[in-house]
Amino acid sequence: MTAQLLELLSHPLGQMITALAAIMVFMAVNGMALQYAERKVAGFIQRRPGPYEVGPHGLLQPFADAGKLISKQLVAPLGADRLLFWIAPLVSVAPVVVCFLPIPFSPLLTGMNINLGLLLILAFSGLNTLALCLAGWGSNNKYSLLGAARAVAQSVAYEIPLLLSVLAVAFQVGSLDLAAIAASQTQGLLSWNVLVQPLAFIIFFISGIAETNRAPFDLPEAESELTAGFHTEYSGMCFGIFFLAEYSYMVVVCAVATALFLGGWDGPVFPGPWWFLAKTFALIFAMMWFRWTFPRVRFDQLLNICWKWLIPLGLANLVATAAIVKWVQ
Amino acid sequence: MSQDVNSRLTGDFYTAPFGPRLEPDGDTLVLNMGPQHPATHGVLRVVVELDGEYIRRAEPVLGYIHRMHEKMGEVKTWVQYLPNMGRVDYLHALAWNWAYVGAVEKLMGIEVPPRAEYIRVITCELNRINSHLLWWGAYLLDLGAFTPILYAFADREHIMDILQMVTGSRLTYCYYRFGGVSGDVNDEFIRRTREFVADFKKRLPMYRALVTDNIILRGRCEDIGVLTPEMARRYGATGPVLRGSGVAYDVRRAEPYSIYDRLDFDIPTGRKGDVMDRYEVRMAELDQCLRIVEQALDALPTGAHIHPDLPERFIPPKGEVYYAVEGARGKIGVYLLSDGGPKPYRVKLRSPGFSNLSLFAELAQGTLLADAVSILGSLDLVIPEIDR
Amino acid sequence: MSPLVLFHLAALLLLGFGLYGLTSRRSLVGMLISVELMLNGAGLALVASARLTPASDELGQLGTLLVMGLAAAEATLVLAMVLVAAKRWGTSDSDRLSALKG
Amino acid sequence: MSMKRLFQNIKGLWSLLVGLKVTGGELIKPWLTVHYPRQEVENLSSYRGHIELVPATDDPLTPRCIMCWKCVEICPSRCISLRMHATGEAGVAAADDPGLLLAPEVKSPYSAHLAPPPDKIERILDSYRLNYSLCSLCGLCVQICPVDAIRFSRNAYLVGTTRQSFELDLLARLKSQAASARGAAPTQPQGA
Amino acid sequence: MEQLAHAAYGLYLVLILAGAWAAVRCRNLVRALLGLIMTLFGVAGMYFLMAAPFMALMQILIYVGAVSVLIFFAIMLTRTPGGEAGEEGGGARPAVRTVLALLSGLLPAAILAAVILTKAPQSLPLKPELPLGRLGQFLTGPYVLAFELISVVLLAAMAGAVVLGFERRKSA
Repeated sequence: MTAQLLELLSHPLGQMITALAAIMVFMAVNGMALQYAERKVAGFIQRRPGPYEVGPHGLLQPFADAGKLISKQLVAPLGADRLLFWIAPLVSVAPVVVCFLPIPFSPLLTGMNINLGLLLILAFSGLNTLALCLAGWGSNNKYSLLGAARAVAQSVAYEIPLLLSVLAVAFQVGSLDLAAIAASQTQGLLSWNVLVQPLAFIIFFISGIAETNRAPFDLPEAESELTAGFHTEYSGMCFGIFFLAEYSYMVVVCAVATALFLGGWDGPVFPGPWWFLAKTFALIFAMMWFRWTFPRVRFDQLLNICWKWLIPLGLANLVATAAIVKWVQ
Repeated sequence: MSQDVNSRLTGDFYTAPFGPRLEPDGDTLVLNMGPQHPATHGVLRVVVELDGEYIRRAEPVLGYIHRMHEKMGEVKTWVQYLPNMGRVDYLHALAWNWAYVGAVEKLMGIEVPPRAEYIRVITCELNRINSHLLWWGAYLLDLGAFTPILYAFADREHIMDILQMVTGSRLTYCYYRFGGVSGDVNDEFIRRTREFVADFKKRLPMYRALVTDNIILRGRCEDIGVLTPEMARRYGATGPVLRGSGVAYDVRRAEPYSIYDRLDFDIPTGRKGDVMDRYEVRMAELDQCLRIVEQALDALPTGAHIHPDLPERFIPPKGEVYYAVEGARGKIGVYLLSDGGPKPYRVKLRSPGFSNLSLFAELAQGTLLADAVSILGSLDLVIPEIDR
Repeated sequence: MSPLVLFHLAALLLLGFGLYGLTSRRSLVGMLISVELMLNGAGLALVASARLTPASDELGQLGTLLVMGLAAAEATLVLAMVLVAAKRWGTSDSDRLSALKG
Repeated sequence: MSMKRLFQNIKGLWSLLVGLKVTGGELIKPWLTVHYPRQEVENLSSYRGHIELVPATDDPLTPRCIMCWKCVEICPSRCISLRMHATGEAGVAAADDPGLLLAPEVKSPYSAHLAPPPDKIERILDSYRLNYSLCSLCGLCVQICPVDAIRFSRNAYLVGTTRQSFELDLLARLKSQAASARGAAPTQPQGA
Repeated sequence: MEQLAHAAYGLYLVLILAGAWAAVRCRNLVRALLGLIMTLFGVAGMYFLMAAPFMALMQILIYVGAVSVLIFFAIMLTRTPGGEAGEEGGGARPAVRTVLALLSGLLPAAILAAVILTKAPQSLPLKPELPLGRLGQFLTGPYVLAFELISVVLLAAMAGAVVLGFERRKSA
């Protein structure tokens, strides 16, 4: 029985299904943990305790929030396109699950061994834009529509520098397989790509923040301009799903950055997956730190940063990398 | 969709100015910012017509928290109207206190003891710091920075504690009385105020490092919402909004009241008149407030805190009076008309926010939505004060 | 049926739907959607032929890639044209845009 | 020109790092907030809550109030209401003329025009109620009281779920305060 | 395994059918776009089935990530003043039009289907997955001209779109 089960699990399809289930659990836990962490970081930066009352040090606060979100009534506004309105949260959360598949937590611990892992993540993370569009359009709300328009322009623009920086690393390693790229940086700190490709790392991280709509690039949900942007009209768990998707994308971006630039599972003493998680969460902490420090940029400035700085720099970096790779060969 | 909106708006008096031009040409979007909106700090409604993200027209709509303060003045006795003043502008309540008290004192010819004058200056300037700090935090909140407002509140807390010691309240003060102030200050107050001044001087560089020098903030503020001195005059703008445009008009200097002519302080002005200049003027005013408080504390005379023999009932003679003070938002004017009865015949309050807000429609034209939020924030509006 | 036929039939379905949409749709954007359907059918047929017949695998996949690139370019251009049309005549309805005017 | 722009941009990036340093520094500093159920703020000594009656120096159970009605009159929001009666022969006789019931020692707008009563009338305060939901805490009543019979309470933690819970019976409050003071420290005369 | 592949094919075919149906029939253009996206996913799935994962991922990356978003923009920006947003204008479609359209779609498809069903070449077993490097070598080797042409076309399209867009703003 167990042998059969093991065999089933070791089958690629079985492995994938197991991985998908595990990823969903991970996403849920992660969403709650990150939400708690974000509040605590915000609290400490603002010299207050953050959530404190529910459970010891407010540890149960995420559960209380989840309970609240689940029990709230789901309301679709009058005149909304019901189909699009309800489908949008699903469209936003479903691709993230796939995005987790090729992330190598260790040489063995990965959802799916695919040699195009990087491409897979890039392809499916683009779907988030679509979800925001549908949400914005389906809500029959002007704020939502403006938020959606901003979201599209922003993510389409920032996808380019993101791709450029990723490509530079892919050129250097000669693979689109995240595990292979991570494995190429396991010869100690100096082999990490963050030291080899610092510019690409910076570009990737900035674009990643923009792609996940985090402050200071959180224009699609700029609350002082558009109240809540594309999710103005969402209540209850539908909002919760958007929220979950946003935090999961954060993890994906940071995990990819870890695999690409920070040596993946490389690290002494502790087993690889812990190092991978530690690096990922360190990057997430940096994102939170940014959020609670900086004002929001304006829309044209956002695009200027992308077109005038990130894309030229990314291109230059890419060309230089290609030249050096060719020369070394 | 747009037609639908049109038919829904036609019944609305306030959208009438949008009138025939409200006809959509397929490109514009009429958007209501407010009355419940995170950027309007209170119940202000701004009807904006958007072309993409650009604002074609913006029309502020007032009256959502009109409480008839002026009319209330006509049904209350002269003394009873005092607590209303703290509620007109809850952020700089003491300036409004002062404006009304000063007007009645002028009308009745009541002399204020010097100690009371100094106490008024100290408390009023502390209150001004308080108001500017809240503006600072709220403005940055508008721009998407969440943390500064809590740092500002940490400092505000000290001021509120200090003011609570003498006034007993923390926000809507009713402290000044005809002929003085309601309670004397003690040594503890003076000690803590000096402490605060020293502490706050150390905090200001942190503010600068965290926010003022931040390139994102500068990008959001510089060359945005440029207000020419001519336009500021045309709309009757006062306070930091006017001074940001380079006009060094401050009631404390132009029509000195109380003991301000004896104090040494500068009037910071801007050059370009953009949002950044208004920001810098307010930040520079924090320094000046500290200077004034220090000087006043040094020179605080002894004596009574309130005129010793005041009449039992305040019945001013027939006549009219206008008295203006400098509030955190600009010139606060109180006009009183007395018919010799126990109640004012007419009370007119000139609130600086009203004039400053009226600028917005013209300033916001042609800007991005995000810039309009920035401009709206830079005017430092307190909606209850505008509606009165 | 052989896999090749199956894939080709799917591609044909797309072609049929695309043609139907192209003729029945009235708005320019709707027509664009139909064109994309047909392009997809073409890509599917190309890749299927390349993978399942002796034809060059690389060539088929490259061809499809180029079609995708072209589709992106075409979508950009059509978007701009639709915008101009909508701006100038206030409609993106192909029936009402049929008149030739300068 | 472009070099200058570049330099400016680098300086701008530096400013972002400085901002991060500031918030990072604050991150590791202790909290500033006071945790209410576990801690309480310390500045309540200067807090001015709703008004309360001051007891007479000799008897903690009777208020110092002389029932001159000045506080009732000056209150801008009319939140104070007062009821009293007079005892003694003169008091009963004066019951028909409310003006006589007012304190003669102080000039009040109600009593100013009246001649002082022929005999000293003993006035007894029946109730002194404050509708706290109307009060604007201006302190005019405390200031005008000729005998300092009203003061601000330190009751900062007043909460209620109904409108009635803010209609305070200050006389009852005075009595309960006296009782609790006696219960807590019998030797201590009722103080602040 | 064979059955699994057939089941997957069926699933993708259903996706394609349903999506294409929605794409050509839905009056609401955003829903039609949603149908198109379903179809795109179905086609991507078929690429996966043919062991061409690179094509599948490029399909999602380019079509779903870029082209459909562009179309969404087109829908959003061409809201006509009179009609409901994103709806096809005009009243009911005339029956003649529908029949003609049906004919124009069915006829070529039917002819080609007949050809395929009768004259289909032998289907070979699936070739091994094409390594990505080979594609790249082909693109920069024998087909470099096509590659460059595509980039020129893309550039021209972008420039054209920008020019057209600018004209729009001027007239506004």
